[in-house]
Amino acid sequence: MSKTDHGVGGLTYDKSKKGWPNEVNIFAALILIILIFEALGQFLPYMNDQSFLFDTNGRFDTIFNEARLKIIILQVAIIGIISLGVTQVIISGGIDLSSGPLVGAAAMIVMSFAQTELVNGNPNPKAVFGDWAFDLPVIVPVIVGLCFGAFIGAINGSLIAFTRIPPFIATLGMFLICRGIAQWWTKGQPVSFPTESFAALGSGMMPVVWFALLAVLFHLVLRYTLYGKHTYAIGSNEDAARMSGINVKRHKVLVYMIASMLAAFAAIILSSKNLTAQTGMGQFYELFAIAMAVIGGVSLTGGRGSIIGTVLGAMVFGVIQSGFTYIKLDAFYQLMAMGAIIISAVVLDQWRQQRGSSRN
Amino acid sequence: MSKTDHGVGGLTYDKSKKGWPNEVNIFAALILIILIFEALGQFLPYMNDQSFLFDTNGRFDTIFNEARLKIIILQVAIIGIISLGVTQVIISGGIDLSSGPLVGAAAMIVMSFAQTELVNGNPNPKAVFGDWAFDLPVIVPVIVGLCFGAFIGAINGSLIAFTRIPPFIATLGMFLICRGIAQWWTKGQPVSFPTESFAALGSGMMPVVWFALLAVLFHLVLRYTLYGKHTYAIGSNEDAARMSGINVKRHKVLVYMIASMLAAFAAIILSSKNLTAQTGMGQFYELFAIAMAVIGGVSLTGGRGSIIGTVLGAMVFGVIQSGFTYIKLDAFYQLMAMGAIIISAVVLDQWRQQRGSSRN
Amino acid sequence: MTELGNIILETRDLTKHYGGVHALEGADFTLRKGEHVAIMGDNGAGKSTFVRQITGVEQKTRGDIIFDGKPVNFTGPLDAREAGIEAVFQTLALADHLDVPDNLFLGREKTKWNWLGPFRRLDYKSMREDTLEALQKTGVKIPNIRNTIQNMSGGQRQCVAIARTATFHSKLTIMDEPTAALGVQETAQVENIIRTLKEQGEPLILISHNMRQVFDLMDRVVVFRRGRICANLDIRNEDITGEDVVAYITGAKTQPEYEDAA
Amino acid sequence: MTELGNIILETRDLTKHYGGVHALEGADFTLRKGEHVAIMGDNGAGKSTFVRQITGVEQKTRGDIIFDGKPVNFTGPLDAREAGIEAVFQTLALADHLDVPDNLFLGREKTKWNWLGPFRRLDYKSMREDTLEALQKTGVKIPNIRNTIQNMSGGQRQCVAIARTATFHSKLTIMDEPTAALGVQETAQVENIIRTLKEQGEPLILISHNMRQVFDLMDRVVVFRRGRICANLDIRNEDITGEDVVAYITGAKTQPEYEDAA
Amino acid sequence: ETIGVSIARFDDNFLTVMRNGMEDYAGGIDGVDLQVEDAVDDVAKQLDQINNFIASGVDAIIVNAVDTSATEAMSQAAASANVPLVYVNREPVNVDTLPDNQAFVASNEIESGTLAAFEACKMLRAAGHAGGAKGYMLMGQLSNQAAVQRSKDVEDVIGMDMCNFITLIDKQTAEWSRDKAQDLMTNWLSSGEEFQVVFANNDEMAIGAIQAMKASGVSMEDVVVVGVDATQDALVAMQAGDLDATVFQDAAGQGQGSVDAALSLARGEDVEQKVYIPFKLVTPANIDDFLSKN
Ligand SMILES: Nc1ncnc2c1ncn2[C@@H]1O[C@H](COP(=O)(O)OP(=O)(O)OP(=O)(O)O)[C@@H](O)[C@H]1O
Ligand SMILES: Nc1ncnc2c1ncn2[C@@H]1O[C@H](COP(=O)(O)OP(=O)(O)OP(=O)(O)O)[C@@H](O)[C@H]1O
Ligand SMILES: [Mg+2]
Ligand SMILES: [Mg+2]
Repeated sequence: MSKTDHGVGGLTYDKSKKGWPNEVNIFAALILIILIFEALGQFLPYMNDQSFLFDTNGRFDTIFNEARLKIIILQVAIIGIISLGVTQVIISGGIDLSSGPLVGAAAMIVMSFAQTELVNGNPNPKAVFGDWAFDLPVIVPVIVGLCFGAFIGAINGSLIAFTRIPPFIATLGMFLICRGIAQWWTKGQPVSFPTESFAALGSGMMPVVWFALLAVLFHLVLRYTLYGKHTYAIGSNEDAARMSGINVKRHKVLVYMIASMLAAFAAIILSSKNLTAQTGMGQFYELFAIAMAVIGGVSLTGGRGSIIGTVLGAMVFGVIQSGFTYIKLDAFYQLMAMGAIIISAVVLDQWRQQRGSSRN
Repeated sequence: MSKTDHGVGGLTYDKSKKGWPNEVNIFAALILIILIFEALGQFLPYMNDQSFLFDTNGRFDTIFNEARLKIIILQVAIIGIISLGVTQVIISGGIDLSSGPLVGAAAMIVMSFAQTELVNGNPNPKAVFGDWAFDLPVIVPVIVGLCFGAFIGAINGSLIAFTRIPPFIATLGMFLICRGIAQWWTKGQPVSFPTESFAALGSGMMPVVWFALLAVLFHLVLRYTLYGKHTYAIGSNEDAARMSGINVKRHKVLVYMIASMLAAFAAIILSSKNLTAQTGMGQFYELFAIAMAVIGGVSLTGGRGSIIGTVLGAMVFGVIQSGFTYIKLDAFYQLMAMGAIIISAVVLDQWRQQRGSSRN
Repeated sequence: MTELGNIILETRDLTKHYGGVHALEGADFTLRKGEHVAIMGDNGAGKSTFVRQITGVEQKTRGDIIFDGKPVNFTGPLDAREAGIEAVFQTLALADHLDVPDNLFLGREKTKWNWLGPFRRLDYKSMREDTLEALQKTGVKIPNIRNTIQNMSGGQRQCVAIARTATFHSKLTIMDEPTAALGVQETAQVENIIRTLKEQGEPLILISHNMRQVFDLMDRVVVFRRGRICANLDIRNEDITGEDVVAYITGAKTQPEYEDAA
Repeated sequence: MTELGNIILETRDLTKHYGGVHALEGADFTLRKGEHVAIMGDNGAGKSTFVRQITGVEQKTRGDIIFDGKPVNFTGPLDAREAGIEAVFQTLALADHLDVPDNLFLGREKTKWNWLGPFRRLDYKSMREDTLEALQKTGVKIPNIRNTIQNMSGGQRQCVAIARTATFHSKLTIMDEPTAALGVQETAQVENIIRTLKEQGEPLILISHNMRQVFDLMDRVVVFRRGRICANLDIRNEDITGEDVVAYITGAKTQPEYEDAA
Repeated sequence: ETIGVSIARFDDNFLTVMRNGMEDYAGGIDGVDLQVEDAVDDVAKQLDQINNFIASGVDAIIVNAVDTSATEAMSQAAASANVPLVYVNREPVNVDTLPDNQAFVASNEIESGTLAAFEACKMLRAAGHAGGAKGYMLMGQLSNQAAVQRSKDVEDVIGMDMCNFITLIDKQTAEWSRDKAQDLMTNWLSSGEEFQVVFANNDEMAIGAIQAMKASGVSMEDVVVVGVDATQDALVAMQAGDLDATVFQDAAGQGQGSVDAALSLARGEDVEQKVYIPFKLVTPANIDDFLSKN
């Protein structure tokens, strides 16, 4: 019954057998998938001994194939940013289906405040507003976008917190509303030709930089702040959180606002990267953002998960997508293989977890 | 402490205040929505005193606008059939995202066994197989479709039951796999020109007939059979169900199989109704099927809901869709209004339920 | 018993119906400052329901609650806690996926950098130390407090919930069957905690089925039967035995003031 | 104690580790036919863990279980129940959204039209009648058995779980703190149920913190401490007092056979 | 008069131009109301929309078919309610057996992919690659008919004797989207294989590919990129010398034609039952003719 660092006595407690953190599994799965692609590259007859990650053609100065490493992260950075928010929503016991359509709507709105006046010397053929909206400082579209995200998130959160309807329904409704907004904004016309300073936000590897910065920020927030602790507590047992005096309603509104602002920020980066905004942008992003989080170990029943896991989950998607192009898999097989890999990744993780505490 | 029909004494129990069943709310919401559309028809200036449900132009023999009544149900009958299965899955504590893509895949497969040899006297331009697959008896495509559904459902169910991955992930994986199968089957080409007997399955009001029959059947099954009771028990507390000796794994496989077979049956009716099958069929059906169930009072946390509720939920969608066309709402506003109505319907229902037992 | 200013909690005609079930009917209850009162009664007699109304967990059907001299209308447990009521609920209210310190400090975490608002930093180290101390008081043994609550035994969970209430000072403490799942030693420790509260003059409502415990620790017993209060027994001063209390519980006896509580 | 054929349950070196937590270490335990044995011990001593291993709710880390003469390896609680073990778990295992009859008959519903396989019809009426009868035995009061379990009080829930176990005959009954949340009357009724089982010669394992209850009802006490068995006391025949048992629980005493269980 | 319109997909840029063409045109005629609905690429939904129009008593219906092989059921539904029906943009399968009060104003999708691919073939020859050229193809969603058809057109063209010097290294779907096309192209570039041509099922994907190539430092002089649709963004890219060819389809014109046909049918006037609107190839040489059109 001696006072130790980790407990107040009782049973024998063997600290060395604590079991490694969940994230290690996902990392292992990631490595496994990479190895499989490397192996396929070696054995498939039509691959001419190419390597997946290494530079066999001597095109770069490093031993790695830099272009591949970059695209692996680049192509998931934007959904990854959304996934950071979705992770928080899911940990709090909710779900957000509206993030995909929100990207579409936010992109349309943002881009119409980021247009430039002259394109190749001609007047901008896609102008949404009058002259006043041309060549605005880059901060304007960014603020507009974040405010729009905050607004949608506040509605989501308030509906869920105050009327207590299931998050699935609130955000499904918002899904439809955001699609409506996206199409209504310009009656379906794409919005293009942004200013150079706006285009710089998402050009090159900038999406990856944003993703990394935001991931670190929210890792710290979830792990070390009151906001993080309350998010886990609410997801773990909402009644308990309420009875313990946490302001559950206000907290939920905050969580959904942060998630929607992250999605709106993703829309800013996405439209900047593509130099255009279209109503259909962001389709299925909500599903992939959720899938990344879940592959990363976030539990859909709430209370469990981490940003590190989600980032690794995003990497799994990046590797898979690059890998498929690398081995030149047909589109239909890609879909099937993607489905199979998502399932296997989670099965693997589940299986490892169960070994620890093997209730049946 | 006298032995009565409803309890073994204790507190005063006032049977008259029992509170009406949940379904009554949804029915009330349905009536409310219809009345709103009738009122809009009267008051909107451009509507020329048209009526939503009544025949003001003397186009039919009855006092109702028959065409409207028919299309209200007809347009939701097929998703309604899927929703019957989804309802069971959700009650059992799961979710099925794969039903939409399953419809696409099943339709492609079914239709390629239902093709006719001659189209307007010319050979069928969309033939998938050789001569042997032409003009098969109608039972062949139906059986093939149901078997395919059962197969997919068995995989879903087994993954969820045996590997214990979240249903969201298992069926999201299957979502991608089924989309892959649909596209791979004919490399994206639509399959058309079914035999007359196959076309009869879904022609005219037949989808409604199937929907009604299946709804009655599964209402009885969920309410009065062992299968139904165990479905509710597992959704309510899976651990308790397991400890009570219910074979939870086998039961889950059964639930997912039934759900997928219903989705496959919906695919049969759908392709028959449209006289064609194409890979994109069934897009978003999974979301609407879930929304119908939830509007009908099925709880996404499992254990609560009913087929009657789901049927009413389906009717809400039918009325909304018809009503929008009736008041000539623009497509973007339709999306927004649909989102708003879904949310309001559930808010209304939630609000009524909370009055009974008003925990905060 | 009605000296004004001396009363910390009073309820008048407090009533709660769940649909047709009359779980609590016209409860008139008073608690003086520093007094320790036990609530006893059959299973399903409405004891926990009574607690849920006082703590704002549920909304009452009718009646008034006067706390610390002011009529109150708590819209949620947050209000009640802010007013100074601490409760150990029968359902414990613990977050399954969090560890012991997190649960102990749930809702009033120790933080640093408070200018960061909701994003202020948690002071894990200090919370961990305080947790070990708080747990010592309850006498429970927990091999690893970093383990999540879902992996704790029934008694360990209960001790965490009790430690939480005992750690923070309050104007009124309510405990709903706190020792139900506890072992012999742990029960003794919790009874010590209650004695300490008595010495400090903090009022307490204890729900318990344990006659010995009630007679050892409490000043007064209020008996609930079928949703109504049927007796108010001053066990410190009057000559009342356990058998008497049981008679009130089972309905063999009813105090004259409460006759309508058939 | 080792007469072969006379033993209904035996465990050898039964052990369960949760990660680094050694919740149960090398438990050797025997139960004879018709014998009623109590398991006592501190909170977190591993009592419930022991029950979860025997009933197949969890998979043991190592050790053997011999039930009714045969070594068994239950992969789930379904297996254990089919073998004839009935248990009231500490967590009760009730389905929150179902009503009382549904919970009572969960997993062995009365049905009609059995040729329909999984789709056979439930016999609601007969289950309802049997439920009222079973509840009378526990003495609990429930105003409306059609109400869902989530709306029941702690004691009502416990009584439903006990009624469930008591209604069906079995080769071995296990109760994990069955009377923890029960009132005075209900506790007496449940103790009557246990007496009836004794008269019928059905063996029982009772986990309880209630010394009086154990001495009133049981033949033998097995004490757990820190995951190990530390005493095996024949309270019917030997001269053992409550204080002795407490001494074993707290670690003041240890039986010589179990010395290694420091 | 009220005309009900069902469009295959609101998210499609080309169809948006067509839709806006219809609305602008109808808005200029007194007493004509358009009720436009989005079929979100769902055949079944489209059929339901037609039935809803019938229930609301519209005077005529215009359909931009999601799936041209599903038009049989639509024709039946309209004919049995005696409501005139006009197909627009996509040629229905039952084009030869249309009832009297039905018509279509459409283009032949086979032309579009073929025109672009053949132009690319000619450009490659002109650039001296006749000895062999490699390329990639970006396809639209495989659930979409235009994607399937345009991809097949490309394969047919490079199967011709004159163009069989072109081989496809890989073809993948980028789902019509610029973003997916960027990622896909970057993935291809990371394998380091040389290529001379990129076929895209639409301009958006062509632009995405161009953005990816430019970001990786590929010179747009050396690669032939062709798309379909002649959107504003594409024409701007062509002016900048990035895009080499695209195909123009008179979206607004088709929209207007379909409204005219629907109105005539509703008034019981005679109309031509089949109106083909041809595709036109757009290259830097004739780009000025198209700048103000789509
Ligand atoms: N939400 C609810 N809906 C309907 N009935 C309820 C609800 N909550 C409690 N009840 C009923 O109210 C009665 C009183 O319940 P309560 O929990 O107050 O009992 P209790 O006195 O605390 O019993 P115990 O000693 O078993 O904890 C019980 O009959 C219970 O079934
Ligand atoms: N799944 C698990 N993971 C980790 N530790 C666990 C798990 N389940 C139980 N434990 C630990 O094992 C020990 C024994 O728990 P158990 O539930 O058997 O105690 P108990 O003797 O039944 O106590 P009580 O009298 O409080 O019910 C406790 O310290 C508990 O924290
Ligand atoms: Mg209680
Ligand atoms: Mg225990």
